[in-house]
Amino acid sequence: MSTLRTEEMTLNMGPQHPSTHGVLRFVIKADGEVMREAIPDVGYLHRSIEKIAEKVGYHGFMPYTDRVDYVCAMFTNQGWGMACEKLANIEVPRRGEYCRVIAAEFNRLASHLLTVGLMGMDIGAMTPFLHALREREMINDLIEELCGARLTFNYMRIGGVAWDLPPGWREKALAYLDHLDPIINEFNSLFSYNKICVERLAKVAPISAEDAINYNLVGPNLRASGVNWDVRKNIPYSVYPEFDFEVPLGSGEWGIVGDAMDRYMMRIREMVQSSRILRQALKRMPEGPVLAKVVRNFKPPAGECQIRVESARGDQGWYVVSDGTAFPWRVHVRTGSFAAMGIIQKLSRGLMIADLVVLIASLDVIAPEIDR
Amino acid sequence: MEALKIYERVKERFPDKVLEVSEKKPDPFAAVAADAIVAVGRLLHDDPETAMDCLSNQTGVDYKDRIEVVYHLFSYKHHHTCVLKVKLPRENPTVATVEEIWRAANWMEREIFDLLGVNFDGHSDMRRILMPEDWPGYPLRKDFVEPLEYHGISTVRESPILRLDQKKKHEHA
Amino acid sequence: MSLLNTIPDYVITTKTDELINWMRKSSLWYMLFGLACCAIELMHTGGPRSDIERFGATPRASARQSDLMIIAGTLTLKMALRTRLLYDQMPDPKYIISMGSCSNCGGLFQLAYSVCDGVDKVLPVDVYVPGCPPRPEALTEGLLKLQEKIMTERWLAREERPAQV
Amino acid sequence: MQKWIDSLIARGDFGPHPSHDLVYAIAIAVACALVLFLVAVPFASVVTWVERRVWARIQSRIGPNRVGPNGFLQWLADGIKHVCKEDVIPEEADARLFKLAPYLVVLAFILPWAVMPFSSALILADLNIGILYMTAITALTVVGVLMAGWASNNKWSLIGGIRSAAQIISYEIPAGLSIFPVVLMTGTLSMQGIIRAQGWEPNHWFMFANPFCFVATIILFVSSLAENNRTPFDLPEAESELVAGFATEYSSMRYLFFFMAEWGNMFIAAAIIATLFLGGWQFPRVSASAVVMNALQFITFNLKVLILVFVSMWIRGTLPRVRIDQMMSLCWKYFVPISFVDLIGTAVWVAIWPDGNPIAGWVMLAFGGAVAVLFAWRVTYFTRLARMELYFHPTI
Repeated sequence: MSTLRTEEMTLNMGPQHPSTHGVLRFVIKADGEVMREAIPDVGYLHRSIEKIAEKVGYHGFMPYTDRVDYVCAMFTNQGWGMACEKLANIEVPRRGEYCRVIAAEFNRLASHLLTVGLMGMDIGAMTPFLHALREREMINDLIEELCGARLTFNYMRIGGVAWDLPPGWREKALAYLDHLDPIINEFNSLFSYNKICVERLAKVAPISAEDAINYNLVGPNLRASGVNWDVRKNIPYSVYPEFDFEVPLGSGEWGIVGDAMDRYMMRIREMVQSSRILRQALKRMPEGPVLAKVVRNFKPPAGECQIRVESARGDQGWYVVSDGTAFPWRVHVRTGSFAAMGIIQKLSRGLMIADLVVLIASLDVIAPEIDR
Repeated sequence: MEALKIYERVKERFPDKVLEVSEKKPDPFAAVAADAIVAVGRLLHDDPETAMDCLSNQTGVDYKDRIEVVYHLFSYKHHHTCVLKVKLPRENPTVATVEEIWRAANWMEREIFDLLGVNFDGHSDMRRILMPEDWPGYPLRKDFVEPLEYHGISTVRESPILRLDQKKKHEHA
Repeated sequence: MSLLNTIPDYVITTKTDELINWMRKSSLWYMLFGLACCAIELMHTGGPRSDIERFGATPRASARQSDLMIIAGTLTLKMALRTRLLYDQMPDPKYIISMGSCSNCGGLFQLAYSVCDGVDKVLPVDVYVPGCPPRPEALTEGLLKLQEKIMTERWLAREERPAQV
Repeated sequence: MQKWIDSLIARGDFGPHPSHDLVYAIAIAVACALVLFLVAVPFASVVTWVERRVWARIQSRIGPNRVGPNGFLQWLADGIKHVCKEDVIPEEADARLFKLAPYLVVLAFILPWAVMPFSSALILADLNIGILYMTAITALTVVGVLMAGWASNNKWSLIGGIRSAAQIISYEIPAGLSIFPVVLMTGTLSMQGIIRAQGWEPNHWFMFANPFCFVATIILFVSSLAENNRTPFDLPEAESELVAGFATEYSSMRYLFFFMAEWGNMFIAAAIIATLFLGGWQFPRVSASAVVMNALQFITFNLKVLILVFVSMWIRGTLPRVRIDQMMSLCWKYFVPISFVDLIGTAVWVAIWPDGNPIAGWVMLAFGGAVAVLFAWRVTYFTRLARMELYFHPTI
């Protein structure tokens, strides 16, 4: 009698696949529904932004930073601005810092809305995704009024921001926040606390705190594993120390600390905190200029520095080497998604194919941030 | 702990391996001999005083005469940071991998290999990560010349404003 | 039969063509093919405010069931080869909308070493939508332009595409 | 109808000496084709339009509204477009099976219309094994789907096909077991017989006949969602996991068949539930005219079915998808044992009250009404919380 033989099935997921956010590719070794391993293959959106920085100069690079992470471009703007300011020792006016914080936190709301919506889409519920898009549209309106673009803002400049808030914008923003808070509750009752959603997300791919640190996970993914670390609190930058907000941590109330549900809930809770920061910032707005005097031909002294910004995808590191000329010698962005992709291969062992989708969505990876 | 104190600790332990400590603002760094980076990393990682449990950033810089690999270390326990550098020759740069100490190094080293051509000894999976496997050269090196076509797709475009194609062709000539 | 013979040929073919074209243009299913920044605007175009499904355009995940490929974002050289493969998988008649400056001509990334400057180097493009990224309204306008283009086609008198080797 | 054909033959419309059997066969074929093209296909297709509109509304969008009034002809546009498309058969695919699979799926969607009891007279064939025939034929889908998945020679299709096979076969069991209580109570398998055993008043529906039937209704409804690959059980074509599941490689007409069968099956599943538990076409006798009565019955039946279809659309717009192991455990650990208990419970009930218990009808109806009121209150509570204006004016 011939013996039955089984063999591994190698699946190719992507680069065009509905649940790989952007263009990622996974080579999946599967045994039926259960995966042996999923090997990520990135680079399909490598746009050589770091090389371009060496060609276009400091001011000219600002629009490119938008494209490093198009979902929350304000933070990449801010990171680049802060890195240049640190190199050249420029002080940003206080109103400029407030404008930065307000724009960035609105962008964080928009980014997290997209993340939680995409999570819904990936596990098969289109409605939460479209509701999240509906809310995003209104944030886009506000940001468009602020800086003229919906997605790639180019709002910040080295030494501050390009424009002050338009007249009447503050009231509109506060009104939107009043509108958003119940919407988050609605979103929770539609999707987050849905029995099927909890069953799908809880206990999937937990990451221990040691692993999270060792693999250099950052931001919400790290905090979901219970590590209390937020750049805004721990290495304070901008005017964040003036605001009263909490850093939500993964509690594992639905399963294990650091599972997909914790990572997902982290985004929801951060939206609430962002809304809190925004209310305070909008109310306490000081008067004054928004942009420091920076020469057009910006030449920081030779040197190098690293800046860390708490973006929506976590701690974003900007490493800039200047040689004293008008062009940076080397720019490197260390992004949250890049690190998060590194851990997928380890976590994927023993998961089901449907869980891989959840894992990718819960780590909130964005293709341009990985590839740059 | 201040970054400079950390470098002193390292220097106490490996006096001949720390080549240079730069106190330049804003970020001071220490240059370490290429053969000692794993030992230094292990020391900083295991020492409870420093406890550098996270490799927050690893990247390479091409300085035309040398290639530097930069390690940004960070400790979640003590909330302090330090910068190590390894200077390598431009011809066939090779350094030992720190993947065993910090798993995060796996991907970052692949990226450095891909874009700058630094070889990491003992790396478990040394493949190109961002560029296609058949890409010629290392793009982030300063002397990298872009190929004129890739699999039959021309990489130049007639641009009325920039005349980039001309510039590129000029570079090739 | 005799009744049909009394009507000139072109009346039948034009009217049938018009009907078929009208049906075809009203059901342009587009492939989910977001590459970069424009993908977010592509999602917004399908979203509540500028609901592109009003024109019968629904997203499909599989290339086999889609009529329209919206190239939304920067096409890198690594991806260009895959895109050509995907395009070949789509059944005729198929259309391409190039969305955003990057896929029109390389846009901001003309300086880059790894970017294919314009999707028209790889694939035939029907409609170019400028913008970086184009607003949802602009993409909707692009779709309407494509619909106009489809209306001018003569489906019955079309030439069969030779099989690709 | 036979008389009419006979008169036509006598008039000599089919030639001087036609074979009667041949004429009958042709007449039946024509009648079937008419039913197919005038009832089945439009029903399935219009349901796709309804689904897209309802779904869009749930998502605060507008939905297709350009082809015809309110986009009503969208289904026609989709259909004609698919017919115009190139028919791709992948080189690596098993061409014969690849071509055969859609026909099997369509067969499984068309044959049940033969026993569809639209009204007391409008039924093609009142088979005495109607409900058995219905369940047997609808299970044919799995063969087609599995065949499609296998023949495509695409791993995503294969996973989709296998998932579908596992899912449909598993959920056949609770679905079948939930049908038996009704059969026990009526003692017939005929569709019309089952409907005639019920009354038009809700308390005479089998859903409220006893507590076991109430549970059986719910199990049958959920199982039918699973059998038709509807959310939350749409694993075989899970868009975000398997691209398009078993239909990934299908294009043009062949894909249209799958597409149509999916929505058609939804109608059929709802019709089964309406027949078994919701009184079918039963309508109070308000007129002596058979035509009027039949028309009213037709409307009643379709209304009941469409309400069920709407509920399944609503569910699709609300719930995420379950994972395969959760789906299997729901079936084998909960539905199968519960439906066995239902069956035994009904048997005991019938043994105690062979003619049914009139009080139980009222009690169960009150209970069902209470559940519905509670549900409606919760829904309105959350809609008030969620600000209705966002849904009625999605383009703020």
